[in-house]
Amino acid sequence: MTGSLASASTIAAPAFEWGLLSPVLLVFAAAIAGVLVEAFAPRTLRRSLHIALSLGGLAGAFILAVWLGATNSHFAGGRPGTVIAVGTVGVDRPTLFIQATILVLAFVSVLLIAESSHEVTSFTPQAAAVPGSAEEREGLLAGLSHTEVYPLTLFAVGGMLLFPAANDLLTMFIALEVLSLPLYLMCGLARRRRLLSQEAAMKYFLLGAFSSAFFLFGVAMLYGYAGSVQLAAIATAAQSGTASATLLYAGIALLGIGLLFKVGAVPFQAWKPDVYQGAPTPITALMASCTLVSAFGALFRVFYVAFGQLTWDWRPALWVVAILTMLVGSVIAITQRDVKRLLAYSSIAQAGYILTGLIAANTAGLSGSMFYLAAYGFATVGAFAIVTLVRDPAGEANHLSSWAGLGKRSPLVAGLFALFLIAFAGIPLTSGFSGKFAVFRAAIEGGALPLVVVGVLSSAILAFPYVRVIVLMFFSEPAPEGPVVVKPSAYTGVAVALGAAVTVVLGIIPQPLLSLANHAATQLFVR
Amino acid sequence: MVSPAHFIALSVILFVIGAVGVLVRRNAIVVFMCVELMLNAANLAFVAFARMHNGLDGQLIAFFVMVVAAAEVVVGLAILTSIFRARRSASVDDANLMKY
Amino acid sequence: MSNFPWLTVAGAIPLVGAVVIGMTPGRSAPGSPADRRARDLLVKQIALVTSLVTLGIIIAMAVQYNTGGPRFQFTQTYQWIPQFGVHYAVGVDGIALVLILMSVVLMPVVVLASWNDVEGGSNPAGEPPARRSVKSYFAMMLVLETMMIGVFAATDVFLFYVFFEAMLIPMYFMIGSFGVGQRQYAAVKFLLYSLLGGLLMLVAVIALYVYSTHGGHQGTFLFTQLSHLSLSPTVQKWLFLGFFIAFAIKAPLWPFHTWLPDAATAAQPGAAVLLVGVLDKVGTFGMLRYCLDLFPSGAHFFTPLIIVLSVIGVLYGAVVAIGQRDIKRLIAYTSVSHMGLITLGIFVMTSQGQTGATLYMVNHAFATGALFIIAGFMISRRRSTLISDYGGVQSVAPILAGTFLIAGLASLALPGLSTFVSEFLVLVGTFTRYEAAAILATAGIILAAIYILWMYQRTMTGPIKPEVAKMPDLKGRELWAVAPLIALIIVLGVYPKPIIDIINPAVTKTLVEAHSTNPVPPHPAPAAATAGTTSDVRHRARASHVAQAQAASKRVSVTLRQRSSA
Amino acid sequence: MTGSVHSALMPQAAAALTTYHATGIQDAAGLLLAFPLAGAAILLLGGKRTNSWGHYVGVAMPLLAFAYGVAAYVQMLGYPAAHRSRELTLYQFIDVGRFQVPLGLQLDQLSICFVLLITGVGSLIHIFAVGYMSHDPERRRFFGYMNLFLAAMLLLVLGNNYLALYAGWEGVGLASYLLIGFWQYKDSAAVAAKKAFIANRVGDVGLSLGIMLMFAQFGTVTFQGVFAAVPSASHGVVTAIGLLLLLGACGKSAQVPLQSWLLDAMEGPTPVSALIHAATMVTAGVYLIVRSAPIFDLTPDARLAVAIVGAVTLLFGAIIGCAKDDIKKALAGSTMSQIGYMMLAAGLGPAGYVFAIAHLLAHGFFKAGLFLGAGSIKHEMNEEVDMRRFGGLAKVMPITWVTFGLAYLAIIGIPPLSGFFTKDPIIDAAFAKGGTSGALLGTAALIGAGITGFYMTRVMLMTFHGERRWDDTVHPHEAPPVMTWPMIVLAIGSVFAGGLLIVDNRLLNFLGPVTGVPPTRHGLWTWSGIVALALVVVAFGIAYALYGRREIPVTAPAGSPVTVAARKDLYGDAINEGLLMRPGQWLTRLSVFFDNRGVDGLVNSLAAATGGSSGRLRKLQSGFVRSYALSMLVGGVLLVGALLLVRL
Repeated sequence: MTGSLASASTIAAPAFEWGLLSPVLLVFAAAIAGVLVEAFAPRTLRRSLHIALSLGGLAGAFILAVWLGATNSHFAGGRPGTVIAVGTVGVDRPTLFIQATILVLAFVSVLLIAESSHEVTSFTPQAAAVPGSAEEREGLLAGLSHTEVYPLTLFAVGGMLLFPAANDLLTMFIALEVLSLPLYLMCGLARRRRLLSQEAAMKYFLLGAFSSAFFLFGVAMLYGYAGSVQLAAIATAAQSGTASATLLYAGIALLGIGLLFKVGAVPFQAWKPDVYQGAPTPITALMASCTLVSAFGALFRVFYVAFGQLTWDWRPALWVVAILTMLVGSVIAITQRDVKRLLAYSSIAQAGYILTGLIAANTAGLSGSMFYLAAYGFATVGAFAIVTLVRDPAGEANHLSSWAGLGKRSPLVAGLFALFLIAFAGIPLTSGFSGKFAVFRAAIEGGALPLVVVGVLSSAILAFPYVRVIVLMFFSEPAPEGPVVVKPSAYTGVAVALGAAVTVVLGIIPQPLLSLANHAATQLFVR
Repeated sequence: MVSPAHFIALSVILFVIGAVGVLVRRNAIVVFMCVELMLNAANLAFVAFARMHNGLDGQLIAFFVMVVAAAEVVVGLAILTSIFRARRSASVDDANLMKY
Repeated sequence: MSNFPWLTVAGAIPLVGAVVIGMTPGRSAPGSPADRRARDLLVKQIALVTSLVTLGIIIAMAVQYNTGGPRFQFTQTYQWIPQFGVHYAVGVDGIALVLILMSVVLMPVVVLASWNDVEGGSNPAGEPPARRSVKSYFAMMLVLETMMIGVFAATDVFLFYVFFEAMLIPMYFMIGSFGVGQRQYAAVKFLLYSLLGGLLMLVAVIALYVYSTHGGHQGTFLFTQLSHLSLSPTVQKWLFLGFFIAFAIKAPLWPFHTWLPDAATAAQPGAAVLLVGVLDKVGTFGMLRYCLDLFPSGAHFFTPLIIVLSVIGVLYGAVVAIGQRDIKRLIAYTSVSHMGLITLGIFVMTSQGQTGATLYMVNHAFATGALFIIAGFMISRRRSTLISDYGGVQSVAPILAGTFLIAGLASLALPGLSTFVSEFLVLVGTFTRYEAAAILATAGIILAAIYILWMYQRTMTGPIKPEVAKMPDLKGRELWAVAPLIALIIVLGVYPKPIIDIINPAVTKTLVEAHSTNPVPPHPAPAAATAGTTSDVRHRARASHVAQAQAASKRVSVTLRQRSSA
Repeated sequence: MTGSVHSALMPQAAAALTTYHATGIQDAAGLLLAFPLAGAAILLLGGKRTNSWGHYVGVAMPLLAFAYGVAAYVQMLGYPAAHRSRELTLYQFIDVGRFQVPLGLQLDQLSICFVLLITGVGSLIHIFAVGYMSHDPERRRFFGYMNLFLAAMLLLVLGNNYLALYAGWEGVGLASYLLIGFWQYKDSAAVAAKKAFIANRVGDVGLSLGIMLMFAQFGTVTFQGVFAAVPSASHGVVTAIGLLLLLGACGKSAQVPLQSWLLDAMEGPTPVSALIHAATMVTAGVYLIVRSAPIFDLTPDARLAVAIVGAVTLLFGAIIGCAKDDIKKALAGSTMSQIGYMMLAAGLGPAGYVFAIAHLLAHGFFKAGLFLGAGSIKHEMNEEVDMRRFGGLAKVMPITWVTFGLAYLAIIGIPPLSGFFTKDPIIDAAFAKGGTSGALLGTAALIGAGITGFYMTRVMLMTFHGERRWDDTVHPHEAPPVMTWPMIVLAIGSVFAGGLLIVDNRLLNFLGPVTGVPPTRHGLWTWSGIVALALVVVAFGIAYALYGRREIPVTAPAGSPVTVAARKDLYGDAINEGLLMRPGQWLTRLSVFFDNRGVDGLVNSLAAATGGSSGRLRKLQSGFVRSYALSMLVGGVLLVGALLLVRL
């Protein structure tokens, strides 16, 4: 380029509102810094630096998000926010709420990842080592650990923050990949049962890639329909209804596949149990909380902003999906014997409940779902945190039969796990009830009463596996060679305590968070 | 005369071939290649639509997709390699320890 | 009326007691077995004192209740979740007041009766229950008391629902952890069954809220506001069903009853008393308070069905009770029968029926509670729940047998005992509107005599079985547990008026809200003759009545059938 | 049938019924309940502490009540006939809407008769029981129950409304249950007690339904209100009320078809049999019918039913009485039969009410006397009750022989003893009813009188006359004075009561304001009375031929089919067992099975089905990534198809 060209026609640098994107950017920056740490910091310092960087980055991003929401002029006086970065990113109230939720949940998940107790840590020392090889044993003996997890997590979280904020489908696709690729890798990093872990990584990767192909093809169709990948443009085109409807509806469906895959709705749920089971438990917690929040955020944005005028067209199909999701998730959960698979199926059913909030297609649906996601996220991180603590010589004792009599061995841990299960079951005075109440209320307001009836039936079915676990823990005699509950370091302890505290507080005084969610959702998303 | 519809049809055909390939092939690498084929079918559609709408967006997107696909390949091959080293098999059907 | 927050304070005290119990040193704390026993004793004493204090406060509150006053008294309303229009709103009408009284009276009795249950005192085989934490058992009992007070006192539908569901959890653990026999199965069945009903109710609760927002109103869960909601008949039917199924399961109404015998058999006697005495009443209370008041036309639509189910329940429960071999199961089935009568009384929509039903809730708790407790004492001596393992107990333990007989006679509604008044009121209230139902339900009193007296005959009378020959009689703590119930059974049987006077105005208001009126007798007696003896001299000429009779017989006779179809 | 026809035929009903407030002594009528109730409370709650002196309390309370009853009676006599009905309300019992029930007492001519009978005869029997139960360690409890019975019985006859009556009604049932099963360590006693209660409950259903029907129709259950309103009710309703009350009466008074419990009730101590199952409680059915006269006056159909029940029962009981070797059971059969007479009389309407009550009162004396005599014998014979092991007791127990004999003469109706005066008007009134029904009822009553002569003579002869058939282990001699004196008093009553009540129409004039006045009778001797007396004489001859002149075998001979049937209570129990008990047991078993397999089975199989579908659905999660991809693709195609279809 030459100066003459520059002087001839001034190209206005695209306005880029760094401030509004600061939470996302901070997380990415922390991630890149993490890569540098991995490359240059001495091994002894690496772990501490990573933890400080990750927790600091997430906490900083959270503070930024809160600060943005509280002070930024785009939100002042009840304004909804704005579209930034040349129309690619929408920073609005729901987005900030979702981002803040993701950041908090990611923070708690990182606490699990950072668990320092040698007994409890979940990650393989060397992912490249063949399971069972001498190389692997050496790594174990040397006390190595895979500190790459931290930057990978930060990249994934960055993707998750961007995913629901993306205002055009290309950004959304990229965010999807940014959040997915690190997760694929991290799934394969389990310290114990590495074959399972690798299998989980492969399944997640292949199916994830498969689903993103659908997503992308859907984007192509919508681009063909609207001539743009901006959500608002698609909405405008759909309103005018001039172009080929086939492209539009095929696009909606294909895009839907990609998004529903991420939330684990039936029939796109198959990856969830296997991946949840095989992945290292802290990563499972991250996926079950943050990814779910992020994916629902994106789902809401796409369906409310781009297809908001077409509610009556996509609703019937989503009704079927929601009903299937609620029923299949809860019914299959009944016969699960592995605690992580059980939580996976439970997560499928919970996704179904949140889908009813989506189908409600109103502000209450959005705010209720956001509340639900936050409440569920904390409970689920807490539950997975406890899963990491119940161990036998082979690692985590995930088979439920070995949980028998846990209530006698360790009443506190069993009691907390029971609390999380009761919250999942939606018993009043726990966050699960408040959340369920919020989404079902929205669904009924939105005219989806039958869906809610199916929802409560599914809840009743789903209560059975939870209750069975409680029965096992409290009413059964402990197995003689049963697992022990290891004493965790402060990291996991804090995570469990946070999960439990939020579960109880949101059950008894949900109003502050509800107000916040409601405040965030009043104007839906910006276009 | 080749209309955009022809391109779209081709891209759909390619997409379906890719999807079917994912279902019928056992080798993990080939399965992954089929996914890449699906992505490229989408690319074709993007470019065709870009022509149709007389815009550059679609072509631009195709480049993005290529980059993403490349990144995916990196991650994917890493995973597949580690599995292959552990199992001495690249068949996706061999990895079914977790079920039900 | 003072502004003292009676209900909140009374409800909070057991919770505080539970927390205090939680802070006492537990089983794992160091110490000899004697220390441990001393600690357990302390826990029991705290529980007893707490329940007595609660009782005292509720009584102090009850004496200030103004029967002629506003419908809800001792009210408090604070916003809780403004987003959903949820309030912490409490208050009692006459119905709720007597049910709270009943609950808090039962609690010290149950604490006393359960004194040694955690150590295995009442277990059939003699082995202690799976879990032996005295602390958690009594703490859960107190938590349950808080919820019992809350569920009756709530005047916000959401708050009611919260207590309604949350009650399940302590009871679930009391059955599952401390029960006997098939405790796991029973506990799970109890929980899932109740949860299913509760969740259906949740749908209706939410829908009710949504309807309260129609027309641009701020949505609310306040009962007093919801009862003025005008809902279309179709909506009422559906919402009614949502509430009703939950209550029918809780009550339990035939055919939703099968969880009850399992749960009551598996629970320790004290827990069974709370289960059958109080938790079941939440169901019937809900029907009376919420189903009728909020959805009058829905209630009217389903009334015939419910009447049929209730009558089936009355007879069926009794017949199945006759066939039981296990004492606790038998008592549980008698409750199915009695709860049928209570639902019958509620849905006949007469003031006699509903007052009787409410009174029955109270009386049934005392009578069946006494039966369970005394049966528990007996079981703790012989270590068996089978009727056939007993015989001749009256000869060796006359007080035990005598109190059991009184409780049994109360169960078969003998006049002079409290249940009679309520049962007769229910039946007479039923008869004025549904003769056939009343006739069938009345036939149930024969079955009641059979199951009670046959059980009494097989266990208490006849030659003394060797295994019971050394059975000690009731004494000390056991007598103190039983005596209040027996006294209440007799006192309320002889002089029920004070409690009726509390209930009746509330029922009258409920009837008005439910758009029902009492049927008018076709041939009312002259006012002077019905007023009893308090008025002055009455005169009647027999001959003139003979003439009237001739006239009456010439009129078209109005048959029973015609009236019942009218 | 229409009411008009029959009301025209009705004898002159009572002119007026006026109720005044009780004043003076009568204002304390609550004492009538309070005395025995206090006795019961002291004895039952006091426990073993009262063992040594409890029986004094137990006797004192009925005596106090009797004294009060006499005082109230005297006060009543001071009023003119039309002013004798007095009421007082103790307190308001129930007050729910229109359902206003006071715990009110009514002292009128009818109830005072019963009060005097219950407390008078009751006191005597209590005194007798002091001796009779002296060896029983549980004597205190016995007196407690007896006092409880008195309280309930007095409430029954004093209540001024049907609900109070019902409370007493069930209360006496309870006392009867407790006392029949007093020796509960005997299985037979416990079973008999339960049976009595349940059979009574069947009747109670009738009574309670009757009360409900009254309330539904008239909005009140007080006697005053109901009687004031009943003329305006339809014939069907009145008949229904009448029949329901009759069902209640059948249960309490052991009338066919609810008779079977009374014979088993003899398991109770003999004073119980005398007081409850002869003199007082079992006559409550008669009281109920007579008390409800204003209802029955309006319903000839129900009245006829009452009369038929009475006639059938009087024959039924008499036949059973002929075949029993157990002295108490023979007397129990006789009780059934005599109450049958009363029911028959009550069923005749105003023509018979008074005679029913007269027979009831006289029966209270002579049947109580007979039972106490039987108790005295049983007491001396080591609890032996088989008459085939008696014989020749007249010599060793002369006082018992005399008192028993006087009561015997009274019951078979030998003039001028009570039975003659009170039974004959019933037979006469039955014939006077006219028509086929009158003839049939009268004939039944006549035959019954004859059979009475037979079985009572049989009892008399087998017990007191002939050879002694008891073995050397027993040494019967006369009972102590505490037992003989009550028997003597009752014997005097047996002799004179009938004459006192009937001659000069004393009872008739006294009760007339309550029950209505029957057509005037002329003279004591009627043709039916003469026929009856002749029949009794013939029956005596036959009995003497069979039991007086021949040796009585200690083991009963096989006997004719009729005898066998009579011994088995005319198959009453067998019918109950075949018709009710076995189907009932079958139904019970079926219901239990249905509950476990049907209702609960449905619940469990629903759960199992959910679990099963879970087991099948999870198989879809095959673990093969390609099948997951397939499900995604299929789902995707369906989703695309669905959305496109929506558009089409």
